[in-house]
Amino acid sequence: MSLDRIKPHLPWITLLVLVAIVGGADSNFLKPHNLISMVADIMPLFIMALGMTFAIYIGGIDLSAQSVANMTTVIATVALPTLGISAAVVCVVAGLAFGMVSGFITTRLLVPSFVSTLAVGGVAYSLAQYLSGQRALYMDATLRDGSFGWMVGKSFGIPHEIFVGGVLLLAMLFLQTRTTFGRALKAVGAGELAAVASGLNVTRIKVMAFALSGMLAAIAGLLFSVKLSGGSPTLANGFLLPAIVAVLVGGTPLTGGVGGVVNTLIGTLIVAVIRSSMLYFEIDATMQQMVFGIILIAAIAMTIDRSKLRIVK
Amino acid sequence: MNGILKREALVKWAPLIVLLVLILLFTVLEPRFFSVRNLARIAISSTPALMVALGVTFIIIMGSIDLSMEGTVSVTAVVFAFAFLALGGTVLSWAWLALPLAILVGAVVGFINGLVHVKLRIPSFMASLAMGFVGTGFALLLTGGDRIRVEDEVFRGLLTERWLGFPVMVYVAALFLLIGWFIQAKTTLGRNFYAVGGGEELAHASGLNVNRVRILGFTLAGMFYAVGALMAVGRIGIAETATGNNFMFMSITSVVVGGTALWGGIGGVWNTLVGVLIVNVIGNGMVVIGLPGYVQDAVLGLLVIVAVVLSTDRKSISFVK
Amino acid sequence: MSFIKKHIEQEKLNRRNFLFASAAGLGSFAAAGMFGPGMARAAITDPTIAWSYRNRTNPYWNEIVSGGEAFVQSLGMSKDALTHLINEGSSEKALADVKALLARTNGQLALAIDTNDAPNCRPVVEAVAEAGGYVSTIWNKTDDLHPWDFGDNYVSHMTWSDEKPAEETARILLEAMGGKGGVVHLGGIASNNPAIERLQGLRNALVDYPDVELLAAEPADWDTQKANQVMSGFLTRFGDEITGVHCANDTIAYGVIEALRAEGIEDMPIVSYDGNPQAVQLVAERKILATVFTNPHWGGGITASLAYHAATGAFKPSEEPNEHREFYGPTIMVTPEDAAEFKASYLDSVPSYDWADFWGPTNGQIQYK
Amino acid sequence: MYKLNKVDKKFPGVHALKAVDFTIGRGEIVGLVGENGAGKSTLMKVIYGAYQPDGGTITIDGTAVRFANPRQAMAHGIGMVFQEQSLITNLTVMENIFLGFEKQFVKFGVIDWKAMAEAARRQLAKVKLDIDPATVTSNLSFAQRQLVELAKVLTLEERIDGDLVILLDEPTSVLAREEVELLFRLVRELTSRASFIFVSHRMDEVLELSDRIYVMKDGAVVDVVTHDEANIDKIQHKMVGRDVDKEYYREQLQKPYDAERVLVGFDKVSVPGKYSDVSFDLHPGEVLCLVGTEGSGRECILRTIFGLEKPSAGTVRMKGGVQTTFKARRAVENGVGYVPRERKVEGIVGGMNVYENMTLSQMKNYASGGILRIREEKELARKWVDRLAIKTPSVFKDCGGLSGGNQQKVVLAKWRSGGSDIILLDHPTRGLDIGAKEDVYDMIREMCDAGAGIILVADTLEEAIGLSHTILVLKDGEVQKSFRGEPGNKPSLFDLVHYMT
Repeated sequence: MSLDRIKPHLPWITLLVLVAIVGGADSNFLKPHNLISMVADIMPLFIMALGMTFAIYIGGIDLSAQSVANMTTVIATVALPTLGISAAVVCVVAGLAFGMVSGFITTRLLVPSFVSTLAVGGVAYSLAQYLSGQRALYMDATLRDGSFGWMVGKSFGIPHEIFVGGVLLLAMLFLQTRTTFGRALKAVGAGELAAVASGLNVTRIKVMAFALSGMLAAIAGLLFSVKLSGGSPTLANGFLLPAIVAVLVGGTPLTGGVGGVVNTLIGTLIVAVIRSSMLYFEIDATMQQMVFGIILIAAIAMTIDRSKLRIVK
Repeated sequence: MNGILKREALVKWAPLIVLLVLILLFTVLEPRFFSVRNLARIAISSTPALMVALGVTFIIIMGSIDLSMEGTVSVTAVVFAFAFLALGGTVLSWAWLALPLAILVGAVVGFINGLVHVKLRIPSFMASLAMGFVGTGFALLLTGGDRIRVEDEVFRGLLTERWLGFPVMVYVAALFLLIGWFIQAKTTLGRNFYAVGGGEELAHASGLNVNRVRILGFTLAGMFYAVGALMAVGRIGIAETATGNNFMFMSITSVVVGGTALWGGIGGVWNTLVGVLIVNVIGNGMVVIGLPGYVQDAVLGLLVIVAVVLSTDRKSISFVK
Repeated sequence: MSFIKKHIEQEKLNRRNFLFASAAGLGSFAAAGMFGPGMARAAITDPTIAWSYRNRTNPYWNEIVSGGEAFVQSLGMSKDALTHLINEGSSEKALADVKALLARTNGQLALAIDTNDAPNCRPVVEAVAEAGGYVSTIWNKTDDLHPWDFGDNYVSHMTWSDEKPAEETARILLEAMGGKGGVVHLGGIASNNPAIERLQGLRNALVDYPDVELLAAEPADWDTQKANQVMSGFLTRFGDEITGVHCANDTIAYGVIEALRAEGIEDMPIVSYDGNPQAVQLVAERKILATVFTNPHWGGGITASLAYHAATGAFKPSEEPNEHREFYGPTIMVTPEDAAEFKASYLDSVPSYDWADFWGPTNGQIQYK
Repeated sequence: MYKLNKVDKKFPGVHALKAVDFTIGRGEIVGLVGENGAGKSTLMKVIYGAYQPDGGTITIDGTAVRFANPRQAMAHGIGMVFQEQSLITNLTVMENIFLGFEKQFVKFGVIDWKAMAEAARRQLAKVKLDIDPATVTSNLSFAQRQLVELAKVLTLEERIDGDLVILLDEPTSVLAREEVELLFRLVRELTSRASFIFVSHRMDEVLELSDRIYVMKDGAVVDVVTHDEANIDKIQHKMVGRDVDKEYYREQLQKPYDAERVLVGFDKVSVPGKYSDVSFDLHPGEVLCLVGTEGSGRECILRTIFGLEKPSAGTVRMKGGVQTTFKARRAVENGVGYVPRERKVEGIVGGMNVYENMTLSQMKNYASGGILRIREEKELARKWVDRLAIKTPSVFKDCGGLSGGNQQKVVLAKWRSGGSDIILLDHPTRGLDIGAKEDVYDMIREMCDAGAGIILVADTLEEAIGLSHTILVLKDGEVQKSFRGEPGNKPSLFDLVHYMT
């Protein structure tokens, strides 16, 4: 009984335990400056994971997120000189559109999201290569600071990325818990048939979930592009698997309907801490990936609430 | 009833029709596409992918998923190469033992993968994803990042020796395809995969040891990944940590394109053969007709969607995730 | 003149330069000492030395790492003292790892890095500078970013001008083809700078060979298996029209050779780039006609050395001329004639370099177009 | 021969079985009845080895046994025929029959399909089913599947020496009357080879078939009656612990409907392959019952009204307006509420709490600009929890954890609170115990009084007759006959069955 009560809290307990372990090994890790900087750096990944949460929450997955982010780094960089801050709008709209296409293909054409998003990601990647002329581009520093400086500055010692991520988290949390859309999303994730039988437009809700995922992937790409002051069709490579891992470790399983955006925040931070721990424990370079995998298994074994999984597939 | 039969037949053959249409399309655009030499090229690039895809087919039939193939392929390739060189470096010496050893290693990795999934009760997506990291990491640990060359002429005969215009590896792959079909159609284990995929709880209630079937499934998949690894090494002559790269998305895409359903219970090895060929025909065809590199990802994506749409039995599914 | 002779000539020249350099370095050290510690955190007595690179699966990076380790050993430390940051092709991870390391070391860091993607260079450099560490970069950097804009902390940037050497290998290839026929190019990851330059080198050479047609250029992502598949496609598309192959690096060439081997084609002229041991062996066997050695071992060592010596205050980067802060690395062409000689002197026994000779083998200041 | 002595089973917080004694003799058919939660299913799971008892003993012919899993129970001749659809539909009939016991047909690792087909044919002959054993199960009718289930359990005959005990869990729930009779005939014949434990909510069937009947309440056996002394009222009294209303179907509350207004009008509506030329009118206050076998088109008509199925011909009117777009959302806006048969997967969303479920169909009434007014939702939920006496600790309770009857009440509350006045009830009392059924019947009458029209697909014919004003009998997608059903002038069972088959 008491274990049941602990279960929902396991993700953040895991996070605290990990922080304590790394902090215990090297107190430098616990310096506020370091923790803040770590959180700020993980924000683009977090924002992508935030979007991924919605796709996974309805029992799907969005493998196009990384390519969409790649594409928006290019769009942001290419569009900045002519459009200024409106480049952001173009990025967000593009992400939204790609997400909607994924959603449409998944729901209407009945292609599993694993394949449909991978395919749509291919289109985004091609577009990124075409727009960039297949090379890495950089932003003019003054133009960047003029339009997007607010994204990457610092106030009260806190990098603005954290505010960007925080605002998005709050917005998505609000969306998830307080709006009809969030409620519908939960219904679709936990009981799709019942949602249909309640007259919900399940197709539209799913398309919107994928659209949100695409939009947040685009914002992740935009933020990363601004942070790095440039764009390239491969800039966001390496985001996809950590983003998925972050969602899963946070306790949103692929079966849908369980977990949510706060879990994803915790999951992302767990990923960040595990990654840093490699440095703090001076894990040999050739061993890091294996150790990461093993810790990951342990973390997932800890954090998933199996009582919500009917059968484990 | 007749109508239903027709529809079922159409859906059943749809992937093959898609494949034929694609071949026709590329042949019209570039007649050289349809030459024995090019078909052999497609076959060569398909063989490692086919072996990996066969392995994951069994897992997908069970309604699970396996994302560990990249790690498993790398580990088995590297272990094989080390053992092969240590034992003499040519198939004609004791080094041939490295071949069964590689398959054994694949089985062990798959077995561990299955154990983690079943015993720790972690959904296969997550368990195998993490095990994939462990596998790649282990391969890296073994090689320290070096590539190991396997130069043995006899082993490389897989690629260089040709019968009827096709290299030996294609025939070896065909043999393993038949083994896969045999397991699927003629053995209890193979049928049990379908039972688990069709209704796990029901299968359990019928007295089936579902956990055992699952673990065996992952073990079997690991063995096929190992064969895929051997093919990959045979094709390039190099074993390295990166040998497993790109197998994950491609093999699962191939399986789905072939008409095996991700929710389990439907499909099989022939579907996977067709799926792998579709993906490789598209890949080869795009280069052959001279499509610029930067649009190839988009075209591949669009064609894959078309292929899946055409080969999905839309009446039989209530919803797709 | 064989390249070895050329190289020895160059080394002599360099030794002379080095004397100047070390004199200047000592001078600045003394000067810094005079102004006291308040002026800048010029001297870190025992910085953590780190290399951040893409992965361990590519022989190029393994050579880089071996150089870094050799440098660390030259300081009398075990080679484990070198901290490895592997970004796995993720710019995000590269940056996050650097920041984590800066936090752990309190900025007492001498970092050598390839930032994976050019735009990632700026935030890395800014982070290191802010924390008071020292960084030297190679390969990826956007054109608007310069070491001299960061005082001492951004020590140096080294890249390799690939256009010229790639043009030279292309000429060897085109000559071998008899100045006619068709050539295909298999490139690196499309947006990578070296990939672009190496293709440009081929194009430059082709101007002088009007009878050779560039049949196609496709990215093969520096990847053996991808190259293998792309080459298979080319063989179908062009068949016997292909009389030569220009590869953007050695790992691509391996895939190409195997694709040709599968077809029973053993005598196709091929050139590549990077000068990996295996490729050099193939050059000796005339399976590859030329590759370009960029001496990653030296590059890996010297980049770490630059960062380290700047950190310890052995020299003051801001007092060095621009050509000592942004420069081209060495390139050595390896052809069948000198492959054996090259292999003996560079690969079979790795030369022990003078890691304080920062700029000796370099090739002048980076020029922007 | 098979005996449970003082078997006890406890779960955290629940004492599921309290010192249960249970015996079954050779060739006997034992009925097992009780309300939901009385412990029937726990008892069955103990019998076939899915649960292990905490106390007491199980003996077979006097020897104590203990089953770690269903497979061990099977080895002792205990088999289970599951409630509906427990065959794996993508496998062939023979594979299903021998699932888990393929070994006998395996030679050198190869399955001998011919031998298996032969053996399967022998099993199918036992249940008098003449189908190709290589048929894929999804192509069978529900009745056929039920027989295959039975054939599957009967394989125990060959496998073990001793006697068989076969549990039948609600085997009739998806069967039409004549199929039920066929099944019963078969079971009686098979008593020469096996004993049966028969579990059903359909009291009349239990009485008809069983030699003895165990009545359970609150985890204990409260009575054992023989076939001859059995009497529905008495058993129900024992089960519920009180007298059951004589007027079970609340016929005295049935009032004439308002024939002036039409809520739903079907005029020669057809959905290809499902039903054709169906016409009827549904009026406020009317209960219109669709009667027919599985596949007669009943469900599809409900789906059409709810907008999930688009007819190819005919006109559908709702409250006077001709419907052109068929979307569930549109139907809900028109006041249609759908109470589906698969309550657990279609009715409620497990994992969502009571108020979330209640407002699921009408969120826009509790939201401004897409933002939910959660406080009002909770108020609504509390009101309806009181009104329908839903047993739940709070409105925050996960609906997946409520009992079947309470889940059904939540579903009904969802539609009623949203003002729906065209209520589609698909087997609304399936799997509910008597008390909960009575609540549902009360609610149906109450909704009629409030002016709602109800289209009902009933669980039993008795229920259909008892509740409805109008009965449409369907067969193969066509309306065979329409009956009026004023209280005191209801059609008989025979009348309906006559047109159904």
